[in-house]
Amino acid sequence: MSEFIPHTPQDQRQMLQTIGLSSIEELFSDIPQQILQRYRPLGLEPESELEVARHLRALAKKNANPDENICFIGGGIYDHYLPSVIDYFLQRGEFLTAYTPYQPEISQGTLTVLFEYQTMVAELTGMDVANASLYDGSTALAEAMLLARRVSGRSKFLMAQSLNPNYQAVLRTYAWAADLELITVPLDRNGQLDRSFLRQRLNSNDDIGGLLMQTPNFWGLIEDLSGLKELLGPALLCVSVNPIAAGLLEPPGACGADIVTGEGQVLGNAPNFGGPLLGLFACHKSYLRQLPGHVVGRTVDLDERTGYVMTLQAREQHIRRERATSNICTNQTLLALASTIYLASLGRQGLRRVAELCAQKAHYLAERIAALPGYALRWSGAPFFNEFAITTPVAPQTLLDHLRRRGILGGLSLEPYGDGQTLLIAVTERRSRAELDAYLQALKELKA
Amino acid sequence: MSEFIPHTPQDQRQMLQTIGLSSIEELFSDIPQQILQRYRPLGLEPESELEVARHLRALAKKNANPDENICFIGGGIYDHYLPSVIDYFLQRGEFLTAYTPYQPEISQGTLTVLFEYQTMVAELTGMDVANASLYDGSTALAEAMLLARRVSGRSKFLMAQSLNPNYQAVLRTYAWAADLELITVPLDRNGQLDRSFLRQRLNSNDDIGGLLMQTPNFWGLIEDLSGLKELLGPALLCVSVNPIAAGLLEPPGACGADIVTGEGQVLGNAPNFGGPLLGLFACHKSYLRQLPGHVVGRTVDLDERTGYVMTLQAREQHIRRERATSNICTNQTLLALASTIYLASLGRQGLRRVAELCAQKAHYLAERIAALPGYALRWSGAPFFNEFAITTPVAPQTLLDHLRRRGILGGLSLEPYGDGQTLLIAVTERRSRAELDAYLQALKELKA
Amino acid sequence: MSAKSGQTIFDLGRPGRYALSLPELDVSARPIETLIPKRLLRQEAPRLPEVSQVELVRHYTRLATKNYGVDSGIYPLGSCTMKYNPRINEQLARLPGFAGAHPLQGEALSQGSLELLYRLGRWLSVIAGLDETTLQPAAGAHSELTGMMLIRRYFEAQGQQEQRRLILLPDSAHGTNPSSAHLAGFEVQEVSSDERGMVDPVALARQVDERVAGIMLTVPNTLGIFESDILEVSEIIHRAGGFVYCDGANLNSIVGRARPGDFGADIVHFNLHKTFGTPHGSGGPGAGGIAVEKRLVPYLPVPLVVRREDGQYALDYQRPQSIGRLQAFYGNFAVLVRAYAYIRMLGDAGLREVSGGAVLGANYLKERLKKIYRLPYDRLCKHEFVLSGAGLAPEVHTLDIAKRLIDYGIHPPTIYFPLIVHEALMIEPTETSSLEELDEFVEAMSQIAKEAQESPELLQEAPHHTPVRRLDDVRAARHPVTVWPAG
Amino acid sequence: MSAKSGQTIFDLGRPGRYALSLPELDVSARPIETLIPKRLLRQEAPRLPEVSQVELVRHYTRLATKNYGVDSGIYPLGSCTMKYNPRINEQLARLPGFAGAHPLQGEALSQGSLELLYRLGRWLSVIAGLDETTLQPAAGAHSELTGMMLIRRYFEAQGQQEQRRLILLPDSAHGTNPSSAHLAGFEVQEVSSDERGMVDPVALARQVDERVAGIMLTVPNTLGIFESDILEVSEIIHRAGGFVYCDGANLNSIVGRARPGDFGADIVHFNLHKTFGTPHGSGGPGAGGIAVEKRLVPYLPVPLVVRREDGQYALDYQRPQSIGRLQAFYGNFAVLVRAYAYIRMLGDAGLREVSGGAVLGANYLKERLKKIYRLPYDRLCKHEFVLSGAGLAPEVHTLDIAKRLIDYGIHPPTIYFPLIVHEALMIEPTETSSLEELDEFVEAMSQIAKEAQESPELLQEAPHHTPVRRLDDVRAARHPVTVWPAG
Ligand SMILES: Cc1ncc(COP(=O)(O)O)c(C=O)c1O
Ligand SMILES: Cc1ncc(COP(=O)(O)O)c(C=O)c1O
Repeated sequence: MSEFIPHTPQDQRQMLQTIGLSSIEELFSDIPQQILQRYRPLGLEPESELEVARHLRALAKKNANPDENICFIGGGIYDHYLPSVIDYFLQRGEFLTAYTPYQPEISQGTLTVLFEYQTMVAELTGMDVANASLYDGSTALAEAMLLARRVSGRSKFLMAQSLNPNYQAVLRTYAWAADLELITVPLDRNGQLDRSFLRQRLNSNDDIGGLLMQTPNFWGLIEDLSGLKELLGPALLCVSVNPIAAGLLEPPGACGADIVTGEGQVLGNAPNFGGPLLGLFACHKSYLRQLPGHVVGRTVDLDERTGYVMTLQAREQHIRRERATSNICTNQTLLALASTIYLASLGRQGLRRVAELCAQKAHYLAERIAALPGYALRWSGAPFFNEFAITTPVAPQTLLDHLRRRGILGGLSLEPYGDGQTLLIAVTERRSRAELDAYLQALKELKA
Repeated sequence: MSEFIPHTPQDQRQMLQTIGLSSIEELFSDIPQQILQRYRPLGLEPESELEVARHLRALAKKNANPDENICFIGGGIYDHYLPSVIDYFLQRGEFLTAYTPYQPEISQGTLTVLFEYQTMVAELTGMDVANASLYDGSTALAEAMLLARRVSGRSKFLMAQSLNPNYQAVLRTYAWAADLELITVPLDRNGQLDRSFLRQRLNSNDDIGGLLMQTPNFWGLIEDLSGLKELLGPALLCVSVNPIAAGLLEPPGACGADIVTGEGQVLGNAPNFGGPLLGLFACHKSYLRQLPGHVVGRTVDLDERTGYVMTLQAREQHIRRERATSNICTNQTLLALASTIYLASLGRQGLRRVAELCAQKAHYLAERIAALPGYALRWSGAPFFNEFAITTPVAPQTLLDHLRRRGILGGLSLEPYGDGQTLLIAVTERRSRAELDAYLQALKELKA
Repeated sequence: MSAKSGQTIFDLGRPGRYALSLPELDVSARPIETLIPKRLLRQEAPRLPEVSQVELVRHYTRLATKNYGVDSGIYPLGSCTMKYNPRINEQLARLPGFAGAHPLQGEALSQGSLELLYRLGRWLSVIAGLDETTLQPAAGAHSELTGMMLIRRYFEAQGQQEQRRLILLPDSAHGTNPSSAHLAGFEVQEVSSDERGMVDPVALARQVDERVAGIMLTVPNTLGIFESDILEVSEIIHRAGGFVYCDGANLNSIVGRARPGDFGADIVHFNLHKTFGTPHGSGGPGAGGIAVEKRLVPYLPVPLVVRREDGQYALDYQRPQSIGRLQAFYGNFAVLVRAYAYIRMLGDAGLREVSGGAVLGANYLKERLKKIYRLPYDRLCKHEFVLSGAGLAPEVHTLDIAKRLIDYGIHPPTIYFPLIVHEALMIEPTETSSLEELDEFVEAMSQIAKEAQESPELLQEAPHHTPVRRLDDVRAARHPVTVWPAG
Repeated sequence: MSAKSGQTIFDLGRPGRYALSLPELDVSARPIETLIPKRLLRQEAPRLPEVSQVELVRHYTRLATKNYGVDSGIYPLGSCTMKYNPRINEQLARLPGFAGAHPLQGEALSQGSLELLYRLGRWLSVIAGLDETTLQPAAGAHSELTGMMLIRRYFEAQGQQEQRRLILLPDSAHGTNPSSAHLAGFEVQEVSSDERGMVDPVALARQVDERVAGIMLTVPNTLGIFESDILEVSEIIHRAGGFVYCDGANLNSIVGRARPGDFGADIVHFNLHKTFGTPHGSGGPGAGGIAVEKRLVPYLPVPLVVRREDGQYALDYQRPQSIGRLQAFYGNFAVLVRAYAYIRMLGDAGLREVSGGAVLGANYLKERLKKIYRLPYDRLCKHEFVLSGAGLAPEVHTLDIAKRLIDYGIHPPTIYFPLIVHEALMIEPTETSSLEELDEFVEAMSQIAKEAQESPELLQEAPHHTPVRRLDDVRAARHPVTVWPAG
């Protein structure tokens, strides 16, 4: 009997008696003997909480200790400050251990939060409506592509080369499965979307369902969205954003975007070695009934009191089955809760200030690195937010190893992504001046 | 405006208007100007959560890192495992941020817990009743002395030399303030209470109000309580215990003790550099109306439903003022909650098992250290629980420094307590065989 | 303060308030327009709430108390396995080395994470009775999609992509199954359950031909019944050249005793948030994962976590036949930490107790409740069983029974699923419900059955003591208001 | 599951269940009787609960929801300063380096703790306007006792122990004041408040003679009034050779603006859990501390935290005149960490806002409520003020008003204290109550005043919606049942 299973031997006897059996094993007599006999155990002895805690502590220590390694890595996951109130609520059993709020009368906590979340996502993206979360930023963009296919009926999609390569990989997988064709839009010489290619491709053809792009893009560069929707015509403009940048940048919704997605990890969620993440999804209200995933709506109860429910469920798999707008069921509600509390904590001015701190500090570091002999901004013709690519005088990995010995995780080498001698560096509001200067100092100390 | 104070400038104006004033400063016009003018600030700029967290993290790092320093120190505070469920409840705002439960209808959570706590303390000590907590084990024993004075009317107290020296110091302070005299009962040659001294002192005189002692005593030795009450007669037997040892040892209540106190830190509370702690206090039911501090009792509401209230308040300072049984007001409720959950987690068999693990492991280590050349048990004629004194071939501090370099906090040097070349070592259930063997290995490697 | 019903964080606060202070800029400030061209900048700050920290904490505290979780009481939500989630896992998932790990910090600095993923993958392969596991999928549905893609890619590699277009599905299947198959480009064909609530091998054999890419079977199925002809069923599919996909959402009932690979499954997906006791988080994150047999291994998503000869753990991207990526990184790592810890705590003996306890509790409830409610499929069940709420009284529906349970302080079972049972009540107590709680549940269900006859309005108007009463779903869908303020 | 009212953990579970597994013994097991003589061993295991982890978690979750804390809503409990407690402090106090620190691990390994204690002590000395601070006392009452002991020891050193036997106390004093003075061996003499609610210097001068060791004054006093003659009062006591002890429980209202040392206090105690925003924990732990002027420094408890010439922090035990120890170690360290973080977050500007906000809120409430309730002392107040609940309606008492507030979702004020106000309602909103909340409070109080006349039974039978209704205090005291099961 473990601490998690409250059946004492006497309880078991009593239950078996009621069932009319005499052993637990008989409860499995419906499973063919052959199958049971083939069973092989893991070879694991049960361990107490104390021992498991000791073991996992040791395992966690085999990773870099984040207290001793200052993080300048980005590439889709960023090291922002996590306000203390968030984790308290994530741990509250009423939020942590509940299921999807299918019983609204005893789920008004979650439902209200999701309604707030949808509102915030719509506000940050400049769109009309948002859903209650998807798995991550990459699958959110894939769902945008699928929505665009449903409403446009077209099966060719333009995909920006400046999109995070991991997202590109996910799009390729989903596109293959959905029999869609992806056409890559190359970079222009500023590291941004090549508009002339775009113009050409769109003129030559009217089979394009949409454009899939990102801003700030993979290199941290801010894409200018103006005029894009005009170019696209009926094809859907699908933009993946960094919601922290939304504190500063004009939202895609104001620039004609049809669908805006993004990665919500930055909104109060820990890096967690890359998961769980939070897929943001917002769109024009005309696509409301095409949204993938859960949506919460406001309504009233029998006494006309305001309350919230999951709504428009006819879109979803448990009702529409193979014709559902998406197969998603379990989503990332708890991260949506974190993000809602994060944004409520910062408030109207706070989000702008966080974005400004990121941008100012990133520019401080970028300029000073670029001024070092042998270093240069990889793309100097376009504005960036809090992440930038630097070409380096030595192999990026050498540089990263050098920084690491000084307690600095110096960024992401772009060598594996085909961009040699280039380092991608991200700066958040958590980085103090002293840390930025330590980075610079370390570079100066590196013998070329 | 800080994040903790929700008055916007507009709110302030509105409130001031209602009051009929025009500035916050005018609200302080009742304070003589001279006083206000003398004011000097701290010279502290406000810091954001992020900065304060960074600063405190750095400060905490200047202490030994408990993940890298295996603790064998005892002396009143022990490094037991803290079950994970406890901290979750300590953080629940409903427990964490409530006041003393003076409004029972909205405090049944706390009151029920305290009722459970009192029951558990009474059970572990073998006494009839217990209060709802005192500051710590030392002040609890001081309160026992004061209670004994009240009921005996006598002002001389015997204090065991085997009592924790810090507790002795507290007793001396309280005794001085209360005009009581303390007579020290020396150790016998086994490191225990000297019964012949006791017998003599009690025979020669009938002015003794009580005996103040501890088991396991400061050296970890288990005191034999049998026959003590008979020796004391009307004087009160006051015993301070380690409640973990209560999983194995006959409770003092079964040996005639009148008051049993103890330190509850071991029951699920972190060491916290020595505070907050938890003073346990239990006694014979005839002293119920003499108890210091809060007591919770069971009663019924208007509909005859069971509920709990703070009771017998006529004893307390807010009613009885200078004639109160104690001046205590704020106590250590949250630690009582932790201890209640700790004991409920372990349950009937679990507490015994923890105590056995401690005892077995301590004996394993003690025997093997004592077998090393130059080392010996300081007291070999008396049984111990999970702490033992060892005489060492080198200065204890040298030894501790050596162990520390191997990530071991090796114990407490008794040199400052007047017991040269002696080390006090504590072992809890958290110590693995590997850690015990590392200790032994380190001793072997020490060149004398 | 008692909040108004429906109050959101936007209804609170005043302009200028905030709940979190931020550091001052400690590098020389530059006008923001010199960094980013003005035309790219937001004209006005986004309309976010403006509340002080105390208002924020009180608001979300109030909301928390309006929720019911596993920590609140029994939660017999069929198919969802709402078992108790060990508290220690919350501490472990938050260890700084795990929570603070950046997915791109490199293999050398991620050995702890990788080792955990590797070991958990190995265990799950053993539990599945299969060869290799990927933990990349974020949830059950995502796992299904991954699995379907593997099958499709396999047949592509065999040049059979045009031929193998069909995925078979019992009519009792969970909605994600057809949806996932469809997303991966398959056509879906339903297989009728027979009167035993199972797939009839004889009928199946007639339905199967060379167009079949595979079958998706939930084992035990959503009626809580173990397909006793599973070996024949697998055989039929295999003989036709198709794959057997096992939806492992219900593994809780056989873990430690039987392995899908041993009854013919070629792919099994895990809902780690069900079988392995990780919390559901009000709807997620969960964690998925699929184990596959060796023919499908080459197609698994990249990267795969591997153990090198030298004992180091690594991310293997050299998988040319892979279907690619299913999400940006390696899966819901923090949830996987919890599952890993859970399996370690239980060990083999504990896992066996899990299924033993789950099935014992379900059969106990079934035996007691079938005297009061209609039990359409009366057989030995596994972790759950399905009653019908029909026939208690005229005008009383399963929905009413469910809502009335709330008045008894009990979370309702899953209702109206599976679709093949009229007015279904799908009950899964899990192994963490005590006998006392099971008895209280039976007691409440009996009372409700009585009430249905004596005072049906008690059910029809339930729940009575919740923060809101029954909500108007139709209005919500007809006039959707999905953001604040009302449109 | 809805629990029975009054259910304890002892009412749950079954023999054999447990909520925490323990490691197996990993050293060779020896029969326990060979380690400890059998006669010293317990005959049977203590009767502790036997519950599984899920039962335990559900029980304490249920109990939590029966409590009202600052996180639940406004908590205007006079004298208690129930302000919002910043959440970050919970994380900081739990940093492993702090929470895991053993008090005897030695100075070299405790530099972080010692530095924190040292700095906090320095700040508090400045805030008090005095010379040295000890943080050893565990709470306010413990601080008072420490302060009284210092005075006593001082006079002993002066050879005046027989003469200086008297501590003066206003009749508005908190109960701990007389009790602490008494515990330190003093006699207590009451000083009557005048019609302004203050100490009258003229009357005081007549009362004072060479027997006076000191006066204990709460500033502002428990009516929320700042003693405007405080300088004269201090002068009188000092002239007579006595000490002025300032009960600093109400420092929240002057912090950042006025310092007790500047108005003559020789000793000030802090309730860090009041002024410095550390949580009250349902009744503790709090943290105390006293600042003293230089004559008293030699007598402070051992050890004192000091900063050595070389910048290292140390525990100074070489204090031969010290009163000794007041508790086993150095004070409620984990609470002190919170207070330290709190002061750092606020800084000077924030501390000034604390008192500004606290006094603003209190005066706002006072002005609005005095139109509805009797305000015996109608002056500018500081952080709190005291209404009388008398005279609303016959047979309606302050207790009824308090209980009725609960129905409005509001925690009642302190009642029947200070003793000098008939049917006192002592209201302290603190600076963390928003204007909206203050208005809601006024609204509720007005409604209640109306109800008192129109339907007094609504008050007399309140509260109506709590887990239990009014409880029988008399029965609890007459037939005390303080342990389970009933005696
Ligand atoms: C049988 C079955 N299959 C699949 C799923 C989908 O799993 P998830 O919600 O993790 O996507 C569920 C979950 O409800 C289920 O019960
Ligand atoms: C004025 C006053 N003095 C002293 C105290 C005692 O403080 P503590 O409860 O921390 O012992 C209190 C607390 O209620 C108080 O309000």
